[in-house]
Amino acid sequence: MKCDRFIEALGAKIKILEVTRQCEDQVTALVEVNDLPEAVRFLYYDMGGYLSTMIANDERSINKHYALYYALSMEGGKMFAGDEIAQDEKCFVTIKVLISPDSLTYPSVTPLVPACVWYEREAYDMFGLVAEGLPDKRRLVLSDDWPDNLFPLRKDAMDYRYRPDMKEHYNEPEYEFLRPEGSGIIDVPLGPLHVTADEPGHFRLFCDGDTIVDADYRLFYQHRGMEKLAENRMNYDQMGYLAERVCGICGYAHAIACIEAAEKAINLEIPARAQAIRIICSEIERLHSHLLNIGLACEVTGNYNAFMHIFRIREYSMKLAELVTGGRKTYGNVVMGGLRRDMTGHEIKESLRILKIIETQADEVWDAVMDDPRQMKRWKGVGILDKQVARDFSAVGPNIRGSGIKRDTRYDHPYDFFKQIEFNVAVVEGGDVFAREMVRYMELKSSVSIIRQCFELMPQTAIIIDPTFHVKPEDFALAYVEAPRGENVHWIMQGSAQKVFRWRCRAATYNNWPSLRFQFRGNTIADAALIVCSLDPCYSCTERITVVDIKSKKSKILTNKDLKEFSKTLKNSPMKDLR
Amino acid sequence: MNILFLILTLPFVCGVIMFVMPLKFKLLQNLHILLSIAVSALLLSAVGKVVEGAELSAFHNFIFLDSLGAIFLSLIAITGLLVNIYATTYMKWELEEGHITLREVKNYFALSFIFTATMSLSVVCNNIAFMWAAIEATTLASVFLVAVKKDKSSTESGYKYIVLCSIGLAFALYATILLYSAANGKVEGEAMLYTNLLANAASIDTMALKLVFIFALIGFGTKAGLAPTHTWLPDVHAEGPAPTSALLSGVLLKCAMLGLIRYYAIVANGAGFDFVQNVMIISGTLTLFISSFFLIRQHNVKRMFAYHSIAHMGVIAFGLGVGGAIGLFAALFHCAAHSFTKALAFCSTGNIARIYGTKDMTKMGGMIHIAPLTAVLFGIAICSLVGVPGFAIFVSEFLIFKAAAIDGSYLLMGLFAVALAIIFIADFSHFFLATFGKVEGKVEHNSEMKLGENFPLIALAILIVAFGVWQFDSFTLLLDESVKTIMKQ
Amino acid sequence: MDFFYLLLQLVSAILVAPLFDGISRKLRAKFQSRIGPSVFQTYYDIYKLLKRGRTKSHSTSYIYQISPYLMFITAAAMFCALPITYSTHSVILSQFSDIFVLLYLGALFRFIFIVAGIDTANPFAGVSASREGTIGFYTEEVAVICLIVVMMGTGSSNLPFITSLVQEGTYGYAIPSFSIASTAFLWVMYVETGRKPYDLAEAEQELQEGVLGEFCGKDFAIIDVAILLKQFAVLGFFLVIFMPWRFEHPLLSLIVFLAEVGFLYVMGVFIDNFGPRFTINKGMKRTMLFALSVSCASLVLYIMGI
Amino acid sequence: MQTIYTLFLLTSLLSILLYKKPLLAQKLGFGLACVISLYAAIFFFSNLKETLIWELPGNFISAPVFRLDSLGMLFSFLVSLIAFAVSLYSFEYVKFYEKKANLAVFASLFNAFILSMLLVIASDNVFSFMLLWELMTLISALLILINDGKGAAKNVMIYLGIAQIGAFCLMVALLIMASFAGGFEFSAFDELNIGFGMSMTLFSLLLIGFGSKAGMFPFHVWLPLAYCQSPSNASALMSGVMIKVALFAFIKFSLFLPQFVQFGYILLFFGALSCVFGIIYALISNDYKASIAYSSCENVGIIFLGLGGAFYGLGTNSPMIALLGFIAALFHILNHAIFKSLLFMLSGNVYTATKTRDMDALGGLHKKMPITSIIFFIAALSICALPPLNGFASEWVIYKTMVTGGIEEGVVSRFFFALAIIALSITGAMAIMAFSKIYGAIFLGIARDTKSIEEAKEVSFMMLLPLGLLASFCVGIGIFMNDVVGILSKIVLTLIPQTNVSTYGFISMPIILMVMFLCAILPFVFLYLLKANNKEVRITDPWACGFLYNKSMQIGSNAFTGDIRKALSFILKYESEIKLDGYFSKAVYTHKTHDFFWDKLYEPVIHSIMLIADKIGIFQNGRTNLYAGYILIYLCLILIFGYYYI
Repeated sequence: MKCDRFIEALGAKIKILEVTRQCEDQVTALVEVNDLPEAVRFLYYDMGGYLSTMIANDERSINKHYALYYALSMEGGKMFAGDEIAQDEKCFVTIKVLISPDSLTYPSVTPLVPACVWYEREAYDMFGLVAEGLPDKRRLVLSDDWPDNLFPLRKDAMDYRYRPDMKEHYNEPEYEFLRPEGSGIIDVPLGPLHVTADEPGHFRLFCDGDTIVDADYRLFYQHRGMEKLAENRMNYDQMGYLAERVCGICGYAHAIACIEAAEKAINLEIPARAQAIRIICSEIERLHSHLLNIGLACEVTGNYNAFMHIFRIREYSMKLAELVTGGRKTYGNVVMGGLRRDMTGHEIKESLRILKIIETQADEVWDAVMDDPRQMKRWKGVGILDKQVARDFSAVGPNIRGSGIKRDTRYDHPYDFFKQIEFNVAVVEGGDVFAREMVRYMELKSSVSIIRQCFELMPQTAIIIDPTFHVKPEDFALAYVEAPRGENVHWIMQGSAQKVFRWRCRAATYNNWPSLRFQFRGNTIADAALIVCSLDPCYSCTERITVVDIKSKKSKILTNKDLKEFSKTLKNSPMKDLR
Repeated sequence: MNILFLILTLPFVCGVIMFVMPLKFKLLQNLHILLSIAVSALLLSAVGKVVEGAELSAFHNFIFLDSLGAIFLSLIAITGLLVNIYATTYMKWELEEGHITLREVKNYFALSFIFTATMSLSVVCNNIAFMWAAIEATTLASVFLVAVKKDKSSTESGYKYIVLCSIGLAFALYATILLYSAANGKVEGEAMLYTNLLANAASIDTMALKLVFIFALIGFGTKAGLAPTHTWLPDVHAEGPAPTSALLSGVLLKCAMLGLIRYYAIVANGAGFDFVQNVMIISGTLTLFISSFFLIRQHNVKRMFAYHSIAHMGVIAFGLGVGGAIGLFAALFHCAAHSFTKALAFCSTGNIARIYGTKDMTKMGGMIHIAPLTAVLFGIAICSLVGVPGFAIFVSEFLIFKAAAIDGSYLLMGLFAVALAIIFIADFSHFFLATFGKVEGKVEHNSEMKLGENFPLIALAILIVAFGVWQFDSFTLLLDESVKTIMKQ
Repeated sequence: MDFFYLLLQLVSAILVAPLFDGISRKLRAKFQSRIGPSVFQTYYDIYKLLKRGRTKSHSTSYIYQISPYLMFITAAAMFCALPITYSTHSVILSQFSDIFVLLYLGALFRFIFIVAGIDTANPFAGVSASREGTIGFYTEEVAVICLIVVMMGTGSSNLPFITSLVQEGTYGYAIPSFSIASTAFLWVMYVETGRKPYDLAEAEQELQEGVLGEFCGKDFAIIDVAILLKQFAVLGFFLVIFMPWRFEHPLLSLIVFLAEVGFLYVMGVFIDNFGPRFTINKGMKRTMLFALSVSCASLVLYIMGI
Repeated sequence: MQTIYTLFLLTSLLSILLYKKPLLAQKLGFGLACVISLYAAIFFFSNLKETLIWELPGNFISAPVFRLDSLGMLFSFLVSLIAFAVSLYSFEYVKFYEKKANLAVFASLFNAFILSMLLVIASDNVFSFMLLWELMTLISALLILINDGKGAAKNVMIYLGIAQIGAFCLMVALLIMASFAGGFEFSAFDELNIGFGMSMTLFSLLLIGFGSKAGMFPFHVWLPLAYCQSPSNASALMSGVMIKVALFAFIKFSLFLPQFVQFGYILLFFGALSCVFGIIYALISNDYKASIAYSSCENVGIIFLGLGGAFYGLGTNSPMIALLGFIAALFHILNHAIFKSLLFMLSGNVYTATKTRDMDALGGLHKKMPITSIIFFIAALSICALPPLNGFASEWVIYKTMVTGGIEEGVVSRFFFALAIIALSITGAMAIMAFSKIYGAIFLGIARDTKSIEEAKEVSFMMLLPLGLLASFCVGIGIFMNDVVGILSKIVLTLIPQTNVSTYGFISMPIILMVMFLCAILPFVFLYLLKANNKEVRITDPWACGFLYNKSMQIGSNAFTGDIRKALSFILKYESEIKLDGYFSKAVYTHKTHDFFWDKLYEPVIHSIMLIADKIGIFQNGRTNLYAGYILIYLCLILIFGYYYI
């Protein structure tokens, strides 16, 4: 069976307490707490693993302990040609440890495997689990005014409706940034409200003149408590919709990943047509996402003309999505066992026509951009992600492929219909913004081809199988989808009554953030926004705004429609009926 | 009685008197001052007579006093007196701190008169052999002043002093003999007498004279501290008590220089000025540069001044080398200027050593706050030494530049300027180290000396400044006369 | 009378400038397959700004308060230094209209711009103030090298005098150094207008509106007008030296000049619309080097007496 | 005129005699200095066209004669004028040094310094000139040492070292000139009959000698070090006036030489070098006093450009260019004296209030010291040569000279004049950056290091009065530039007669002002007509992208020049290093720039001298037999060499 080789090798070095198998390519090994760093390091560096996710879990109701799961994707280090595990041996190995609620401490893996840093910081925020020896113990997820001893993901911590009082903004405690030592450095804040950073995140650039000496960041402004929201409350059909709302751009990948995690746990095989359409949707998502990113990469350098034209093309991909799913952006068609909506032949034909348009026009614009030496100068050599850094931090998606590491979940762990589709993994050496945009462009092209293949190979079967299934409590499984930004990993532990016990959703960008600091260094402020943009960080968008009258303290919530209406006509001022 | 005879006997008598005095410091001190004044007054009166135009001679011209000698005699008188006065204060401090016994002090006082006597003798000798002997005698007389303490390093430096100077002076003796043999029969009258030799220099064999001058340069140069035969000088000057160093550097070196100048005069008039000037320029340049490089790394204040003595001997040699009326004038002026300056410099090191208990300048600092007057005096000494205008030494350096400019030897001007610049920078950096900033080491005597104790220093400082800006007609007259004698104009 | 026409020259420029800005915005939108704003949008913007309330940061001092007016005065004075409605005949004004006066008024504008930026204590304002200074360093010498050719060629730094010489044809494009200088000078003047790809100090994409980040309301409106005026002044600077079209009647030459400058301004769209912005270190330096070598070439030609 | 000299001497002596009563001495010393220098200023100004001679009685060496001609009068006037302002300022200012030094000594040195400068200007023979020149150097060195700060001794040492090398150059040059002239009185120096090579050498020696004192590149290295160390009133005098004395002497002596056109080129080249490099270093420095000091180098460069034009004019027999050049140089000398001493005194205000010289620690001082701030603003505008202030006026005349010079036929002259204009324009652009930075970093924004400005408060009226006076000079001279040019041209005509002068083609500052005033009305008219929103301004934090504002977000002096340092790293050898220990530690950022000339010119010399000094020690190892060996070897060598070859 897959995975056994790794378990054996691990067993030769470290005492394994227990091995459980979740599905064909997923195995979990329980080890002693003190062996944890060595076990993870061994699998990561010696056996060629990448850290896919790490899950902290409050299992006191099950085994009176907290548990940590370090899920490693065993695919080879890929640092040089041939440094890769054979295709049929690639799998996921999870190292599990149990932590006693009395001590709440475990040895940190980060000093050995830097990729763990955010996970271990988050484990403290959410569960109060202290990683001994973690070099960076600052708060990661929770806001700075969050009470100190309240760990929201503990099962007994807090009611999900409960939320601590907010502080006034000027009373917020100051976050401690890693300000470099040395004189004459200016702190340039980028965000949370900044013209080019559409996402609310705060980047602190430490600059000497225009040169970035070092950078630090404070993110999670949009933390919405979704994992808490899902626990013990939602059934699996609802989960799909919730997961899709994790992200405004690549929500669909989350939806599939989440549902497939549940399907994996019960070894449910969905119909081929459903598989194909899931792939089509996710590739359409990749299309528009990459177009968006390439456009933005032009825009942040000031090339509005290219930006406008790329967005014009992106409009076609939205139309395509509408044809396939009925929704322009948020498709909402994934359910346990398959899909909700099928396609007609006419829609397929129309889709193929639009695909053609997208392909030709994207080529035209891309050529124009490539021909502009000024644009190339802005992209080349900027924001270089060193190959070793990428390896150490388990970066994903175009970010790591731009650094010359051939890492693509569709290729490493083919899921669904991908087993039947031929495509090339886009890998570009260089690690700079240009390399990442090039990867995106190549993927854009391959997405078009994948969609075409899917339309061709798509069998005429049902799109859903009868979702009568029974989930076993305490079973868990991992699902993975290559979203436009990289691998999305969802981990679900089943609870009783067909509800989720613990849902861990790890979006692609989560693995890309920690190495950003090293991409910033040595570049200029002008490039900072471009570098962030080339990472293609996940946006969490909202389409509601609140109007507040500061005098009367009254407010009114406007929908997108209201707002647009008012902006266009200047009638029905929202200021009239504040409550 | 001939005044020249008195000059030679009185100091000797004074020395004997000091020897037989009882061991009472107060008495010794007052007597020493009194006798010093008497001796100096005598010497100066002799000088006075020369200024008035008298030719003094005794014992059938065996000893004589010309204007050249008068210059040096006045140095012995003035510098010697002030240093001797300072010596009483200095010895008082040494006694108080128990570095020295009263008997040693008495011996010191007595010997200093003998020393004065030998120096006077070397100045007034007309017989060149006898002059050589007198200079050798100064070595012997002064060695006890250096080794007054009788500890190991004192004795060792005394030994080094005798051995090296004697080796050097042996060559001078050879020069003397050579000169005598070359001149004997060719000059009218006694061929041992300087006056005769100078008057008839032209008739002596040129090649012999050249050889004579080279040996004289080595011989008297060793004693005077010209490089590279200067090597004994830093050790000896750094070792003895401050007043001794002041006397050695301020007066004794000049006496040796006088010997060389006398040979310079004879040879120049015999073998031509070009030869002596070239040799002196080589010697002077060498001395200047070697000493200036040595100066850079000297942190011991007394060693620094010792190297300064060498440097200034180099300046004198350079002045002689540039030659011409102005050059010679400058060289002779420099003898006087350096005498006062160096006396002040070494005496101020006495004060400094008392304040800090060390001679290492890196361990000093903040002197301007502890003892402002000493710092100012020290500063004046340094300023004068490095040739800051307004102080005596600048005048002679300026004149050397002037001589070179008029002569058209621009290369020499450049060389001289470079060497002086190095000395300037090396010196001032040391001076600032000691005077300003914070105190680096410990301070033993945290206050200014008494004004009376500083009197000789202030007098020297006033002399330095006065010679730097004012023109003393009688002194200038002496210099002009001497230059005329040498140049035979 | 001179002063009346001078005032007319200034006021008409202020009134017309936003229109050309509007036209160029419209044109730019067309290139980007957008509908774009109305051609009068710039007027609306300024008017709206005048009606807005103001905030200021607590760090600001008197510099913040007076800088909009100082900038306006400087920009206006720069524009006045262009001999459009007057010429060598006007004894008084030709004592004012001098190349160095114009250059140093530009420097004064930059000085105030930088100081005002630092005064707000805003990080973006500070960084872009630094960029503004650096751009000045890059452009100044190119501009001056070009002007040296002109000044030494005509023997004067007096603008009306140079204008009349060039228009009469006594001095002009027949001389190679002059014509080469004109190209480099046009580049510098374009950079000085602060438009893409050289809008570094104002690079709102990365710097949130640059130096002016903290300005608002009527202050901002005045600065907007001042910047428009400065853009017109520097383009005019090129025109009066290298393309003087003067007529006997001051009004006629004013109208022709405004049309000329407006045309040049709108044509800027063909540069600023395409391609990305430069960064201060890379693109700026390279294009500067190119312009510098062009200007140096013209200077060498002059020096060689060709 | 002897009265003035005597009075200064007496004041100086009186102050030192009141050694035990420093406060009284300070009041008397500086008070009297103020009165005397005011009198002196009036005296010299009213006698601007006279020639006065005074012979010092007594039997001094080389009988010193003091002679003041028109040029000397002008410089004496300048010295007295600035001395007046500075002593008025010092009256209060020196109290800050009460603990550091004896104020009696300070007052005495101060008076002696003024006296020495006046006497240098007036001295009329080589010996007394050299004497007073070095005296001036020495007193200024002592004034620097008043501060007695860390490393003061070393910096003063560099100052004295370079000054001494310069002095030797001067001495050599003057003596050679004297030997050709056949007399040591300067009045005998006219019409030296020397060839091209010799006069070139002499000119170079004079340039090195006076240039090193004036802070010309590459002999500038002492200047920022010394001015940073000294008390601000001393810096004001040194930079404001002492530099000018050197320039005066340079003009005076180099006019004695037969004129060649190459002199002009040399001056233009070094002037260009000085002004560009000076301003570069002024720009990148984070110490405001060092910046202002480097800007002195820059301004000396500008003055040399003017002089270069003048000497070119003399060399080619074009009196118009010579006249313009001299006027330009003198005009800039006058202006620089005013605004540079003003800036140094202002920096004194800042330093006494904040006790720091690091601009990265300052900020927001305007709120605490509004008047100082506004005067600083005027001074900064003026030193940046912005219209309508005096700096612009004199730079305009320099430009005028260059343009006039560049018209001439001849590749070389055109090249050098073009070079000069380019250098001047680069300087202008960078001066804008440098001084906007200095002003901004010190006075605007908010305090970067709150501690430093917490206790800052505006200085007393007595200290502001002279500053206000000088600031009004900045404005006044700017506006009445054509009148000043008229006065200066009359003085220059005594140097190079047979020229007629007119200010035809000059700009008119009042008209510039008038136009600006006209423009100033417009915005208010517009605001009124369009009924702008005049509501009260709301006060907020500076915008920090919605994040909590932090004072380290405002740009500091160092970060401000980040780009330019990078762009100029081929000169500055800018090096930066980010050290990081592992992935998660704080970075350590270090960066430094090098003084190009120090590295390339001084360091190797110093290094090799030190190397020789270290190595030479082995010859003196205390072994007597070795020493005896030296004697023998030396004997052999000198015998062989001396006996056979000479």
